[in-house]
Amino acid sequence: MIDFGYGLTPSATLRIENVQNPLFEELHRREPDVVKCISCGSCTASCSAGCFTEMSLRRVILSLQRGREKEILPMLQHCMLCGKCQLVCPRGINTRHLILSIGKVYGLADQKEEVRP
Amino acid sequence: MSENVVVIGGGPAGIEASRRLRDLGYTPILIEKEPVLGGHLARWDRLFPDGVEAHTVLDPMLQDLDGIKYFTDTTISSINRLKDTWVVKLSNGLSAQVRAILLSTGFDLFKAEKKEEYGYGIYERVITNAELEDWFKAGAAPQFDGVHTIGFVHCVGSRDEKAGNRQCSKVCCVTAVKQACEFKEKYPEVTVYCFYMDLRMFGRKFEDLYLKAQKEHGVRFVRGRVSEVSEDIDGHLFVKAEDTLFGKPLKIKMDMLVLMCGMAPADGTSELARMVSIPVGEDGFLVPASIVGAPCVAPRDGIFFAGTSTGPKTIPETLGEASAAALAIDRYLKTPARR
Amino acid sequence: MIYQGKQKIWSEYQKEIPDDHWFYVRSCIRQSFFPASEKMFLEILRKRLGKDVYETPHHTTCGGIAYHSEAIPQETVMTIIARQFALMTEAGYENYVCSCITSFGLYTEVMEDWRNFPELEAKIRENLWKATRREFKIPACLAHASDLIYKFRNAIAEQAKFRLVNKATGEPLRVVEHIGCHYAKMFPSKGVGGAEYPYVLAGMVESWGGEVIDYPERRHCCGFGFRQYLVRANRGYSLSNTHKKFESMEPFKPDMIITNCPGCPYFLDRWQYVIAEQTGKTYGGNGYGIPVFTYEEVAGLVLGYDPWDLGLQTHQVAVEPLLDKMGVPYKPEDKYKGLNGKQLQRPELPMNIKCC
Amino acid sequence: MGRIYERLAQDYRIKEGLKACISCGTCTAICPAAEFYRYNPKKIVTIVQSRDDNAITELLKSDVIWYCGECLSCVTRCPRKNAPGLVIMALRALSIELGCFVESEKGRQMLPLMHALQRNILDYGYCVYPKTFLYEKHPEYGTVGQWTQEHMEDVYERLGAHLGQVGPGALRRIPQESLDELKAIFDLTGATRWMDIVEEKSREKAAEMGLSMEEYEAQAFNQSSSCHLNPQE
Amino acid sequence: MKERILAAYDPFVLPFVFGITFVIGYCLLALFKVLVQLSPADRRKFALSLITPSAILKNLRDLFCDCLLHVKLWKRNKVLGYMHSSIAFGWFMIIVIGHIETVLYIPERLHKLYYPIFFRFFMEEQKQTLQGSFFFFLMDFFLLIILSGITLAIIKRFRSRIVGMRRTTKLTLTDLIGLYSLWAIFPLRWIAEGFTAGVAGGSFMTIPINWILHNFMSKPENITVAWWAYSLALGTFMTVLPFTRYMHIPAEILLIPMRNAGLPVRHTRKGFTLAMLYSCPSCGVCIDACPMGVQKKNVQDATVYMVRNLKRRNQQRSLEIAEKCLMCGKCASLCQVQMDACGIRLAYRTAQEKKNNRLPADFSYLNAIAPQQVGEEKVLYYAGCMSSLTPVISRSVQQVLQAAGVPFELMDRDGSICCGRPLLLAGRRDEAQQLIEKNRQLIEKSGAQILLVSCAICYRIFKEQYELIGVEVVHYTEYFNRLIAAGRLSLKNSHETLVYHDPCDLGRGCGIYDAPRQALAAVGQLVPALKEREESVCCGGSVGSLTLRYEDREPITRGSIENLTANNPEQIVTACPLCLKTFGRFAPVPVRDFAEMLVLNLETNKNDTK
Repeated sequence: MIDFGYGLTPSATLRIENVQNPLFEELHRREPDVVKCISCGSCTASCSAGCFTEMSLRRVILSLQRGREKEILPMLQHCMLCGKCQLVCPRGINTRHLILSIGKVYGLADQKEEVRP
Repeated sequence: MSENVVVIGGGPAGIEASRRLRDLGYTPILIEKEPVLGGHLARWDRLFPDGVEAHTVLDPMLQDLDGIKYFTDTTISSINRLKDTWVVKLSNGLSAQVRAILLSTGFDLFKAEKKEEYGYGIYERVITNAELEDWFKAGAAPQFDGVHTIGFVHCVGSRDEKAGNRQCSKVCCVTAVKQACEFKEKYPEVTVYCFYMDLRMFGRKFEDLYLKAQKEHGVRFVRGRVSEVSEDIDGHLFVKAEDTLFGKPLKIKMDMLVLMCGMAPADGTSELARMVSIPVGEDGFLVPASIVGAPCVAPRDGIFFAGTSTGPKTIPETLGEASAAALAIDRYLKTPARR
Repeated sequence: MIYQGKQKIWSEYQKEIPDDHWFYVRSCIRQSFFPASEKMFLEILRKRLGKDVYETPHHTTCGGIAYHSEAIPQETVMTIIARQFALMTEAGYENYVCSCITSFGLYTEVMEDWRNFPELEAKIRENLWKATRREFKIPACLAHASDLIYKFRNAIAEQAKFRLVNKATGEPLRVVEHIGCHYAKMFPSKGVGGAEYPYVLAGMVESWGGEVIDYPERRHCCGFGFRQYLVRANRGYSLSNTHKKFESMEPFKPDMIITNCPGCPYFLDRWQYVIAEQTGKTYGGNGYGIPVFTYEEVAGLVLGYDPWDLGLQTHQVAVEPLLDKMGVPYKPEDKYKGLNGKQLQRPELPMNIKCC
Repeated sequence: MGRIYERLAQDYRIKEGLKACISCGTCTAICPAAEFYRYNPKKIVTIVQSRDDNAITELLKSDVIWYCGECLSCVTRCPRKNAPGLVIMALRALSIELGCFVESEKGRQMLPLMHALQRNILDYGYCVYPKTFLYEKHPEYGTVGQWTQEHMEDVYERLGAHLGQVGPGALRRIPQESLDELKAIFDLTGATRWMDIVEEKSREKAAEMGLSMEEYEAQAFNQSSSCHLNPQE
Repeated sequence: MKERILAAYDPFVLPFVFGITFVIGYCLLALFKVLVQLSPADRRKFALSLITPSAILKNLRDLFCDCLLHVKLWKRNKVLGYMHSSIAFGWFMIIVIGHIETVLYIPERLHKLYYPIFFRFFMEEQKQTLQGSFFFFLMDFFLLIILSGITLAIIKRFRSRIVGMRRTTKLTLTDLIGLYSLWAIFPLRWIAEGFTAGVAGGSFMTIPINWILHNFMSKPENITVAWWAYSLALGTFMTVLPFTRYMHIPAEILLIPMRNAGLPVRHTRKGFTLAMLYSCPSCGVCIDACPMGVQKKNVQDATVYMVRNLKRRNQQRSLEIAEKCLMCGKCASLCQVQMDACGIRLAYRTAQEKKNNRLPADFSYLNAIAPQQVGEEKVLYYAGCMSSLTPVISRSVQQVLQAAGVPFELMDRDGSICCGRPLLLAGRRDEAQQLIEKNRQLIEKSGAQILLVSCAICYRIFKEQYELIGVEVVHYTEYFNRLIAAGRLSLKNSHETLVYHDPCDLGRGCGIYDAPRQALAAVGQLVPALKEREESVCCGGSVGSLTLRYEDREPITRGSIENLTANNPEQIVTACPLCLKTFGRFAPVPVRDFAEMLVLNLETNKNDTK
């Protein structure tokens, strides 16, 4: 086998038409308002954690819709649940509960019991 | 005998203005190049934002044409200035000498085939918003089997310098959302995408329609202009856009794609403008004396505008402007001692 | 697919191409990898069609590859191009035909820039004068070599010995056409058929009896990407783009690929080999892969030239299955012969892709 | 408006390629690099359009400006007649002028590229030349390529090329006075200066990285870290 | 007749004996369960309190005031208070007097459980007992008191508004059985004693009955029927008691000392919580107290129903109720048994969080934030994250500090680390702890001695959880009031009418009611709200509720504003960024922050006034 020194690289293109997204469907069942998001970014702009990190709830919601949770969930772990996003959301989404629900739907079962620091 | 006024263009603006002029005591001469009156409204099935049937708006207007002389299938051969009057020669051989002409020439739907990359006229499953209205009106199911995913492409021929239409056509966003909702109402199982750049939901109840599309119908909105459409071996479409909010390219296989063709200046408008020596804007629409203060008045004596001949408008705006234009004509004709 | 729709677009993008008297410049890549194609171009125009095509030994690269790899500044590339134009002017020609698509795109762009910014043109004229004491006129017509073959496609068809037809079934061959990105994507009006549905190769294929197939990733770049290929570390990009195209065209079962770009035939050919070596996958259904040709090679085959004189032996993907399909006779024993019939040692056989 | 942006705006490719972007994403949608790199041309145009010198300087030092393949497919689709590809080219040129390119892995590839391409042009009059296109550096040249290289004279002669010969024809030897003209153009129009910048900055960077120039060049040519690529699905 | 006196037994006592045995047995078991479920530390704490003299005294006082006299209810509504204390205290007295009589006259019968209860049945009026006519009178007197209470209870059942309650609890079947048997006990006792009054003697209540129905009553078989009925009513009531709201009668006896011992709620339904659940009298005061009650659908989420669902182990509903609550604490502050409604809900949320799948928090990014060096001469001001949405607060606070010449430093100029209370309220105790640790570190290392806080939410958690060493946490209402008192702020009185809204976390949470009012009195004329201080109505914006939707918060806010504007104030003043933001949306008059109000009335040029 020849060592070419390179190979096929993964594609970034989102393919969403036939992709089953049962996790998001479950989230939608729990949080019907999640589809009301208009990606205005108010949440991101006011985010307490966003002041120190890349945290953006808008992006989290979109990424979950696109089935790209892996890349985005670490971001959500920065959330301090302060609730400012809820105050600024023009669509009145209960963002705090949404964040908690995302944890319930996407969280890992083995992380149920939190490890004390 | 009452004074004649020539109204060119028998769409909602022309009909409404003619009725108002008649009410004010004039005899409108309404010229329409198509075989029937009503313009694009006659073709449409339902209207945003509340889904009222288009004919319920148009029919009462068409049933109230007494006192209006109208000619369908008729075009303008020439218009000439004679002292303070205009001599209008029609293609049917008739001519009229009037002091005031109303140009309500409307718009043409943007010719979707000009956006070559969308493949309208090449890929069978790419249709236009107007064709979708035809289907809705006929009550017919989509002509293709197995439509599971359908996309609406906003801004086709709008906000597009390359397509020669830089302006926003104003009504396509809400039309797309309206059609998406209607489609979901008829076929709830179909996944519907809307590809938009901005959702310009400027009117009353428009935002409600958007919310309804999101919440009740689960229409999926993707912020990104469609870049390219291609056809698979089985005739299905691949739509490429960037999911700009996500920041990654997106490729979706579609069973049908609806192009939201915007409003382009009507064919022949510039020719009419030349006949009466009024300017045409860079965008091809007619230019009023003041776009804010006098939107129905041309910068030339005796020429008036109503409706989309001066730029994209909604139906209520058009009807409102038609009434305003009739009043402006009335005032013009009643003001003595013009130069 | 509604064919009439495409015809309508084609009719809107027709290009004025003068009949005769051309100043010809070569391509860095094509002369290195497909020298026989350039030879065939001159052969067809000069010998078959009796046209005047002039080539001077003094002409050079346009610098496009270096420019697009940022190895030389824009001003340098413009001055080199000015020098090329000066050679044309000095030779008394005003129709400029280039063998390379990158050159074609670059010439078009440079001429456009000069038109938009006359001060830039003045500066380049000054540069050229300072460096070489030459002066130039801007060509009256700029064409790519494929434009000329397109223009004379029917004349070629008239002299054809073979057609792009499956000899056994009489069915037209299914041909994928691949247009170089810089041909019309920047300036759709400069290409025959425009940017979205270019007709330059499709016209040749139709004239010569084949059937053009349109697959979803037709418009996608082959992935050359200049530095993305030239630097080994980046070649995954180049490979992946070609892979994407082949995956997309595979269901259409193409018999062959025709290209008008210097790099594309090389990449579409060699990346099939690499994909096969790395993943075991071959396209075309017979284990050989889908043969890739330049338009001159296809013209040469149609006109009945010996495949080995056309350089088809330097393709990694074997062309013999297609030659058999077309009914083109060839001598397998001549394939790897050198000068004067000298038999050279045969190349090694690759692992996963079949060769003859 | 900052000084870096002003300097960038002098570039004719910015004048041609950046009118006013509306972030519609048609460019990214079909961009080959956006698919196979962590790359989004729209974002780059947005940064340039912001005229923020700090952000632009970041760009000049980053890997992202080196991902584009310059296929210019983006130009076709832009509804505002912009050309993101040209904007990238202007950024790259400025990155070289300012010596920022050595700060990124992809930027450091300038050294092998510059060597290969400038030398080819000045020695042979062409960007690519069979004698410098070696199978060892191009294993995808394939078994046929290897064969071609081994039998270069025979193969090219049979295919009608005039490898290294006088007079017109493929791969001919370009007359020396023509090569001299190219050299004069290089000296006058900045290509030689670019070579000097790239060599000097690369030497500095190599020293900083504790590499010899040869090691540095080989590393730039061969090595690619995974941070450029998208995550595997 | 003689026989019954001699035998001192009749079968009719059996229902009562069964009932009393059952209820005592059940209560002992429950007591055992509660004690076992306590954590060892809590158990020790509790035991210790039971032998501490001061605690004993307090326990006795509380038991007497709360269980028998229902002092709190008296304060709330006299009719309601009378109704409860008449029944409780009256009954208690009847039992006590019954026992006194037994002790006095027939001490040898005291061991019979039923004897003091059915004393009149087993007693013949004799000389000796005639001396007890005083007791006869007392017995009838308390019976009268009880009967008046029962009458009120019956009226209340159908017209609750006369006792000041809009809504009452929907009773369960067992509750109804308990209720009707309770109602029946005393009229039956009256009749039963009336029957025997001829023999056993009686007073002003029982003698007339005996008199009126003389003929009918003289028949011995009728006598037994009446006493059977009385015993049955008693027996029924006692038997169903553990399963009804009347369990609160015995449970409170345990709850009061436990509460006085300072035990915390640690579990959703075990130990101290269980004692609390048993103690809920289902009176329904919490229903009207709940700000969510403005919407009828929320009535079922009141604390009384949470208790009921917890008792029934209805997980689904318990969770819904626990998550919906605004945690304003109003129901708890009005509760007769001081049910820690928020504590139980929080315990529920915490327990639930541990059961859920979850994304563990990652606050490692906070490590990069270094403490500011402030020094002890400066006040460290923490605006809190919510204040970035209400910049008027931090700006005003700084203006006031400047006006008073107080040197200060802003702790969170470059972004706030949340105080942790929202996380805590979401049941994420450990994650909240991480934020608490970080903030504590930043505060303590700053060197400041005073931490000034303008957010009521932050203030509460700083007070309750932070345990800051060497740093005084002070809310700006307190601090500015001090500055005013010390004459460091010169303010003018605008004489505008103001209403002050007590933020839940500041008022009920930290007991600060007077400082803001005193300060505001200096700048305007305070008018009362309909309900204020402990009974102030939550603004509806609370981060306490996890599930309440935006649409459902609006009516709460409007309700709260209605409460505030009852006396037509010209401005509403509050001292919490969340209240400010929430009221701002719907209030018909300007809503001002406390500090803003001071700034608006700062005497800008002192020379003018002199």
